[in-house]
Amino acid sequence: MIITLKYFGLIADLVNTHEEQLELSVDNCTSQELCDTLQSKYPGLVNTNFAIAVNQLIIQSVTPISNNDIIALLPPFAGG
Amino acid sequence: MIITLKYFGLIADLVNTHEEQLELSVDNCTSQELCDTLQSKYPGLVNTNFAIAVNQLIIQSVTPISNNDIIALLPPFAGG
Amino acid sequence: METEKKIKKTFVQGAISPEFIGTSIAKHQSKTAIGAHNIFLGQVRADVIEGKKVVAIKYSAYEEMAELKFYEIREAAFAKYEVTCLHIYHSIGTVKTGEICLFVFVSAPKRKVVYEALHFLVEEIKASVPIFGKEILEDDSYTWKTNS
Amino acid sequence: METEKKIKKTFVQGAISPEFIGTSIAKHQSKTAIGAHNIFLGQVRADVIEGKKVVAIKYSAYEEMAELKFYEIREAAFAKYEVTCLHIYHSIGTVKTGEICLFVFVSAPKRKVVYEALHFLVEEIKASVPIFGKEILEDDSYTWKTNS
Repeated sequence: MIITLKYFGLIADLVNTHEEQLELSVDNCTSQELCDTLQSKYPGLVNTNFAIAVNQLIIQSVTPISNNDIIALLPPFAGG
Repeated sequence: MIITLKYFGLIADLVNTHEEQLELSVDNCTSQELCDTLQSKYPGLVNTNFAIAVNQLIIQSVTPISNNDIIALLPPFAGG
Repeated sequence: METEKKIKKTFVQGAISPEFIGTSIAKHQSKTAIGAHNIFLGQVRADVIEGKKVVAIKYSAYEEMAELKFYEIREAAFAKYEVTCLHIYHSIGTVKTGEICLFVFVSAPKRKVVYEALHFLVEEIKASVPIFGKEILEDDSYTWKTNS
Repeated sequence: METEKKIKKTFVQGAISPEFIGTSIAKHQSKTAIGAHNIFLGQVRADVIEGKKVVAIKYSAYEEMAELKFYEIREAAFAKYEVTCLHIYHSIGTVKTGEICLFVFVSAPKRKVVYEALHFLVEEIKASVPIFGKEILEDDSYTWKTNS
């Protein structure tokens, strides 16, 4: 499957990009598995606090990820 | 003694003036006695709700009135 | 922290214009310790009273006592809340429906205190300042407004 | 009661000017059912971080998600509170210290509800809209701001 990853703020600094496509050799996975994959790829994410949005909805627990999903890694908000 | 009376809003309508001097044949009196005097003079005040300020302070209970005091009859406030 | 406590006249003749409010906001841009502003505006409503529409309110006041009260309320707010500055303007004279008659402006480094201070100020102004409002109706008759 | 629920863009490029706020207030003078307005303004503070002064915040956002969140927050406020209208504007891009980055504007016939609705809106915006702030320091280094 192919998913789109979006990175913002501090997270974009850590991974050094704002967006990328990721091709995974599985048909689906969980948000937890995706996180593990990303933390292997970007060690800077390991001790960093971020929320995950799947298709613009923030997930509160482990969530299935499917082909074409858009996953955003969101550092703490600073609006206002 | 001589006192100054100030009337505002609805009260000024009822007594048909904004200010007057009142000469009383006593050297001092209470706010209650003054109210009785004013209600005799202006029957419209009898069933009307107002606060009394003596020298710009609203009185909460019966208060002595002396020569040269400024007494204001204040209908309900409508600021804002 | 910079504070502003000088006694200022609160009453302004007639309506408070949106431009005046904009200018007042602009004046705070040099105060860079401020992080939050909270503004309350009172606007004259076209209420219908016994079938007749309100077209304006003519405000009068026991002015000396009202300015004293405004001063006391301002001082009480500065004592109670850590605000950088606060401003109160109230109309005297005629304000038409849709126009602004009260402008209360509170500023502080952080937002929590501005909500509380603004609420305090507006409620105190309504409850304790001797201001009177003659609601002018469309047929030129009038009634006396009272705060609820 | 007249309500305004159309989806509007919330983000504005750069600082929100005091003139824009004044104009926004002026537009409400034709809405004569309104008796009370409450406005919150966020202003960029010149905080000192590790000895260096903040000179600006550069705001970025997950814009599609943020506009959706703003829409949801607006709808929630209309459902919860009897307000006549409400408006939210937030800066994107660079806002210098002393300039305004957030403008929330609530109007209703009576005042009680405007305090509550404004407080709800501001807290929701701070907590749930994916906006990020890069605090630019005087030596051109930066830190990432987080809401408290």
